Amino acid sequence: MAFLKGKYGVLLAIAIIVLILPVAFPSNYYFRIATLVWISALAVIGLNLLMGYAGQVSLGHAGFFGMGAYAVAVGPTHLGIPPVASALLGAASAGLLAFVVGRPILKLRGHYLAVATLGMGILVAMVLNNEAQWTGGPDGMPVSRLVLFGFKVKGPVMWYWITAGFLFVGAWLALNLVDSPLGRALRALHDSETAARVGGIDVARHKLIVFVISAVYAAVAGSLLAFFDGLVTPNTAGFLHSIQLVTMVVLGGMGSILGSLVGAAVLVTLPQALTVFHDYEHLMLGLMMMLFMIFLRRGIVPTLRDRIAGRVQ
Amino acid sequence: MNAVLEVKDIGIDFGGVRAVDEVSFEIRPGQIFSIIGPNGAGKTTMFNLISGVYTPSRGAVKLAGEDVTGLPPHRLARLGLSRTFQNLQVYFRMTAVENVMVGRHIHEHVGITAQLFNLPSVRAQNRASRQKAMELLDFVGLADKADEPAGSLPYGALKRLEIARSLALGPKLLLLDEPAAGCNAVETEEIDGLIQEIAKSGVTVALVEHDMRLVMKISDRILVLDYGRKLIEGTATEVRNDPEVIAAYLGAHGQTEAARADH
Amino acid sequence: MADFLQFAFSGLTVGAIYALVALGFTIIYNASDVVNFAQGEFVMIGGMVTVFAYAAGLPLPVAALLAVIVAVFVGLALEWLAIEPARDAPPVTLIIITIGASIFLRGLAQVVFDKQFHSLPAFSGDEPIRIGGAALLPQSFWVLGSAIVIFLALYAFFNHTLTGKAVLATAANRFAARLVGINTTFVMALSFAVSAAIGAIAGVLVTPITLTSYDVGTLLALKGFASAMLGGMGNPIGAVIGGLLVGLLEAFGAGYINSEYKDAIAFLVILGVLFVMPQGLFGRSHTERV
Amino acid sequence: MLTIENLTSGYGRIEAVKGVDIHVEKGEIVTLVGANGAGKTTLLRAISGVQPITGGRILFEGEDISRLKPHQRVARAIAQVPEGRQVFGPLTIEDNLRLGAYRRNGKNSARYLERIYSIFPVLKARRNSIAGGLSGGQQQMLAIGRALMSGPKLLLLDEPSMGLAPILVDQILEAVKVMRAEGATVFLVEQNAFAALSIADRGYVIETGKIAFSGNARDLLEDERVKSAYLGL
Amino acid sequence: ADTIKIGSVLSITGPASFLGDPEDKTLKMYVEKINAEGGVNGKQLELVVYDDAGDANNAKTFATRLVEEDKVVAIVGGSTTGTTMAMIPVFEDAELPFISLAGAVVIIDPVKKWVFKTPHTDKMACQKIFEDMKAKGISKIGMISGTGGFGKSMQAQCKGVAPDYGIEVLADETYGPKDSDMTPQLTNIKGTAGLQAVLNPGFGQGPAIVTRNYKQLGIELPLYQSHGVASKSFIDLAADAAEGVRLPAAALLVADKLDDADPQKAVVTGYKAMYEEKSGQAVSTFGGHAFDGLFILTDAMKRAGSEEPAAVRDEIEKTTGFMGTAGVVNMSATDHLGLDLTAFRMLEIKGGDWMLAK
Ligand SMILES: Nc1ncnc2c1ncn2[C@@H]1O[C@H](COP(=O)(O)OP(=O)(O)OP(=O)(O)O)[C@@H](O)[C@H]1O
Ligand SMILES: Nc1ncnc2c1ncn2[C@@H]1O[C@H](COP(=O)(O)OP(=O)(O)OP(=O)(O)O)[C@@H](O)[C@H]1O
Ligand SMILES: [Mg+2]
Ligand SMILES: [Mg+2]
Repeated sequence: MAFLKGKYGVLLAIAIIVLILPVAFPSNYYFRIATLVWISALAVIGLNLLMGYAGQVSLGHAGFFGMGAYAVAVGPTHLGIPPVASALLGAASAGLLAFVVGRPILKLRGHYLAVATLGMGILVAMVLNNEAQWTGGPDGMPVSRLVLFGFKVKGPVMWYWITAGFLFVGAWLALNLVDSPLGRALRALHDSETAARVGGIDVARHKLIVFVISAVYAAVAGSLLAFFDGLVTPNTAGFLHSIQLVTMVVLGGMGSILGSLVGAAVLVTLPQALTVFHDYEHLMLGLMMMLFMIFLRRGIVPTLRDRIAGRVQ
Repeated sequence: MNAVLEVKDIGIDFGGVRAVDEVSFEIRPGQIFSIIGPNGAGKTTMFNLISGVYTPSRGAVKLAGEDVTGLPPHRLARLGLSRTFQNLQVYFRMTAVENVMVGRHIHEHVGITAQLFNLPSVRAQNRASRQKAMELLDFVGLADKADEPAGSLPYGALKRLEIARSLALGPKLLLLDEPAAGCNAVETEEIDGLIQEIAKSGVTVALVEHDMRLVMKISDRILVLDYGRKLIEGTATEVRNDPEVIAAYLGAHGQTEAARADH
Repeated sequence: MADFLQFAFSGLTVGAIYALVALGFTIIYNASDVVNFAQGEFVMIGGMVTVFAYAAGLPLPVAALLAVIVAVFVGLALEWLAIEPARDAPPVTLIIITIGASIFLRGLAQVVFDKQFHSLPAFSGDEPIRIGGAALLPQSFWVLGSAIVIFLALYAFFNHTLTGKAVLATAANRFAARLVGINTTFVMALSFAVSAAIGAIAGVLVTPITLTSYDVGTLLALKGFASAMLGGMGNPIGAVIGGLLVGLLEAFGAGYINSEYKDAIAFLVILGVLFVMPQGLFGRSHTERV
Repeated sequence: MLTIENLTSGYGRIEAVKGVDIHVEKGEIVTLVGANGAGKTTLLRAISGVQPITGGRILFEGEDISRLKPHQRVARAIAQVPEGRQVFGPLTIEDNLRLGAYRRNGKNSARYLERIYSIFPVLKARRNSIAGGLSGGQQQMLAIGRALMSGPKLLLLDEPSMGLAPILVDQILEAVKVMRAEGATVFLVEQNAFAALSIADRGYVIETGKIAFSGNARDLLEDERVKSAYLGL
Repeated sequence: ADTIKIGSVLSITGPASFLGDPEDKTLKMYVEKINAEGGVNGKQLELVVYDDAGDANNAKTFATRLVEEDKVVAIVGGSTTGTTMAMIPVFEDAELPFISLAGAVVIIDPVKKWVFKTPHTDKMACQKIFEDMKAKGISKIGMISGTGGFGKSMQAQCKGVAPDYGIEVLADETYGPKDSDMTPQLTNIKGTAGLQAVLNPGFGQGPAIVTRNYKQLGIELPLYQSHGVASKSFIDLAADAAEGVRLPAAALLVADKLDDADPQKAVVTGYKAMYEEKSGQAVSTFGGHAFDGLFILTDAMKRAGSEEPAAVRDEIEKTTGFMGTAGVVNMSATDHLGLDLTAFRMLEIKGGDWMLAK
């Protein structure tokens, strides 16, 4: 397991998982679930850069996710912008929003930051819900199928590979970042903003950079989901989705890129597995979440990794 | 020659407390300049004012002749100011060597895109930072702990880690806030050696410390603060024989300690 | 003028509900730095248990008391079974545990009770009181009054009792709290019990106005949390003022500006306030010496 | 009064305390000397019950307290001034002190408060300000005051002089002697080994988690090993 | 196979649970009943139900699961328009008949080969209400709509058809689906000069609170609710304030008050009795939609003599004269709903019960 510590170990692990899984997949349904995992994981990796590394919470990340999703719905339908360009625009506008609100918001700490980001997310969701002539309102709107080079991108298998590719690249970029001067600066300001400042780090700027990066991750994931699902609804931008993303980060492990994948996988697949409990489904989901966190309190990947390495705390 | 640091009539209040009150002094290049004084006299606050952690409500700070009053700390760092903290500000979740690598921040000139794609320039940079950090860890005697999480190091080691990190910045002026706290006499002597070596390498050092043996032994000049004001400034001998300083600060214990500095 | 009064009444009614929920947050937060996302579920338990006990024939006050007892029991169970075993975990982990607990409790409620909406008779009738051309329901006074009473009790507890200080000390520095002999396990249990009780009382009081169902908790928790942060987390007075303010903002926003975006208006004001006062209206600014 | 038998404790795989035997008689001042990372803090924490032990026993007044919760140990009148001060930052100074008397439910707080205020007048002047704003040394005074508020039978001091002005070091050591005179037993960890051994009855020297040697304080002051390794003479 | 697998994805929990919950209960109890009576075409029915909690993405995943894993032959489900729209492409690709239980007209307009639905559309509800208003000489109204999918869609539909009936919407307010006080919006409506009636499209607890606030403010104008409140719990929740409220709904709500000669009477009383006995809860028209969907499907299977999807689909499209809880269903290649306005009855609440409005 030691190899999982290194950057290339993590990438290798992801690659192996992505390549091996389809062998065991009996149907498209499994491809769909896996695709949803990859998409969530991509957003979660971005959020993890913000939360796990820089130590800044965001309870509004679904807002950025929603912007990415709606961009590929609204762009081609209402504005005549090609889908891929719309996705890029979505990512850019999420990044821009993060950039604009980031400065004032990121001055806040802890729970105050949480409530401010929460508010920001809710504002986005509210616009998507209310401006029905653009967004289709609460029932959402359809997204036309992605056509690349005259070729229709369709079906879970194809999306499995596309989203896996994005996940892999996303993880690679994130791992690079963590291991770079910027990443070290982020981890440093997480532990002591004062020391970071005195050490020459422009804390406000660094927080802003990672906030923008994480927003872009979320928006790209949102666009992928919208393409894949063929529709968008305001739920993707909603508060509950934000909470879900945060839960994935913590469940998998703050500050662990592999953890982001694991957290997403657990939270996407668990409800599918729990359908056997019928009426007790939600009860079981809550229970499982609690059990995971009680027994793997620093998140699945970091805790297990340390257990295996024989370290405590 | 120009003063490395010039503090003029500086002051700040917290609620009703005048933590620092109209204090002025200068530090000349290459000096070891100590600030001593009773608890709560304003020593740490003085460091906070100089390093931009607090903004002074009165007065001015000049660094190498340039007015830097009110500049944020990260700008001051680029002007060659570095410091350690009385209340440890270690990056506990990072390893010892990473802590010191963060200290190299201002010397790491690679763009975000390069970092995202881990271009060769970034890899070279990482290697360089790591090498420099290792040298510094070795300098403070922590080379064998390089890859341990900082959170698991004992108190004394953390103090030295902070020194290594602050040196990584390549400062012209280094502020050390109680570097020997929590160290026994022998360990303090090691710190003493470190500081002298740092000074010898051309870094100007400002020191806050309650270990009189250390202070009296290595200081070129000493500033005594009391209730935020300047009590006296002078050489070790002047200071330790000043009756006011003895009454307010040294006491019997301080006098014996100071006397031991002569050995 | 009558319109203005009516908006104000609406705001105070809704605001008092938020204030009650926000007050519930304060205690657990003060003991542990944890935002208990299951706080809304305590409100739900308060309402639902009362509804079902009342329907089963218990007199309303007895049903309400039973609801509070059930909620306290649930609060204690949550603390003992889920928080205590993970007490050394980082706060985010504990927060996720409370999110899990909230999903669990909602799931439990949907099997134990049902998925319908329920109401309770208002304590002092439904006849609106008319003031200056505006109408206010008597139940609103119950909610408002209770928020004030609970606020006073909490204020006294945190400011004038050693146990109250012990709660604050536990959150400030758990390690030191144990060293001075505070039984932090007890403090945590106490804080969950009291929070649950406050939540349940809120649930009983607001059900005649807002109705209740197995999933009312989420939104109340969200608004209560926002209110608490606006007021300054951990401060009872902040909780009350924050709650009333959010309620009033929503009402005036809906009345004068745009009902579709009334929540947005409230959040915009919260954001605005936080930009100017990063610790909320009554929060203590945090000092960390370096 | 305090007997520690073959105590081991650590952090995961790292053993910081490796089979330590110590005994402290009633009314004694016993000091523990050791280098950075020798395990002093770990040992003190284990006595207070805030650090899990992996082996051995701790007896207090004949009772095995190894399995007791920290608050139960405080209830038996064991108080500690922890390393790094650990004051309650957001609370006022007076609240910090009152919480020191938590074990006694705050009884006679006024009398104890006056006593502490007379030792540390700054604390009185700042009684209603937030502890987090105090200077390092002031916080150290507060931590000492807080421990004294409980009226301890056994006082565990982890580097009480750290960050204190020299004149206060005298005072603290003086106060320790007064405490002893009033019936308290003191177990003192101090980097300022010279000062500590000067007021102590006996001393232990700990090296990488093990007691290297022990003895009469006066003898230790003369011991060459102690002189060269800890006193820097 | 010796069983016929029918799939369903419903919003059993979440904001639309009071749709999904009775639908779920209804499907389960009738599948059991059908099986006890010998099944369909000699085969037992097997029902697979998933809860999408009101989320479209979940719905799509479960739809895929029904197709790929459970290999169902037909689907009755989709509690909300959003979830239904998410599932349609999946079932269209798989070529399986899908009978939706959601309201909006977009589901079947334009007609999609494999998609049907049982509830009246929100547009029809608007038309029915406006017919009633027109008859009473009302031409200026205020609207207060929920911002959930149901309210929002109906708000748009009503504003679209209002001119057809010469009706002007002078005040247009909204409230969030979980709001607990609507007096500010109603105060504005109250203050709008010239209104003759107020219409409240929405479902869940919102309309109950609107109704209570309406009374609290002492507004005297007639209040129209939508078919979204067509369950007894609305009357319980709104209590006295519900008195006099008018709404369009299926005959199910007034089952026992129907004329004995009414051809719908047998069906609706039967369903009502069965539902209320088995679930212990008051009947709603929402569960009725599931009932209709299930029987339209099984009837089609019987007529086709097989459960082969294509054959069943063709037969569903040929459904004529089917008597359901919502009314008589006559489907065709151009109409995958098959209900007309006569299926709606105008009801009024009197003495704490539904009455057929005069
Ligand atoms: N952020 C702050 N908030 C409130 N008071 C402060 C703050 N910073 C400093 N003070 C006050 O200013 C005075 C000087 O504090 P400072 O930390 O500079 O003392 P010091 O000389 O470093 O003392 P020590 O030797 O104990 O470290 C103290 O009374 C302290 O309480
Ligand atoms: N949280 C921790 N995790 C892992 N190891 C730790 C931790 N805390 C302390 N240690 C290790 O335990 C050993 C003993 O540490 P301890 O703090 O008890 O030493 P000490 O004698 O008090 O040192 P100092 O004089 O520096 O305070 C050290 O080797 C240290 O690295
Ligand atoms: Mg200081
Ligand atoms: Mg120590």
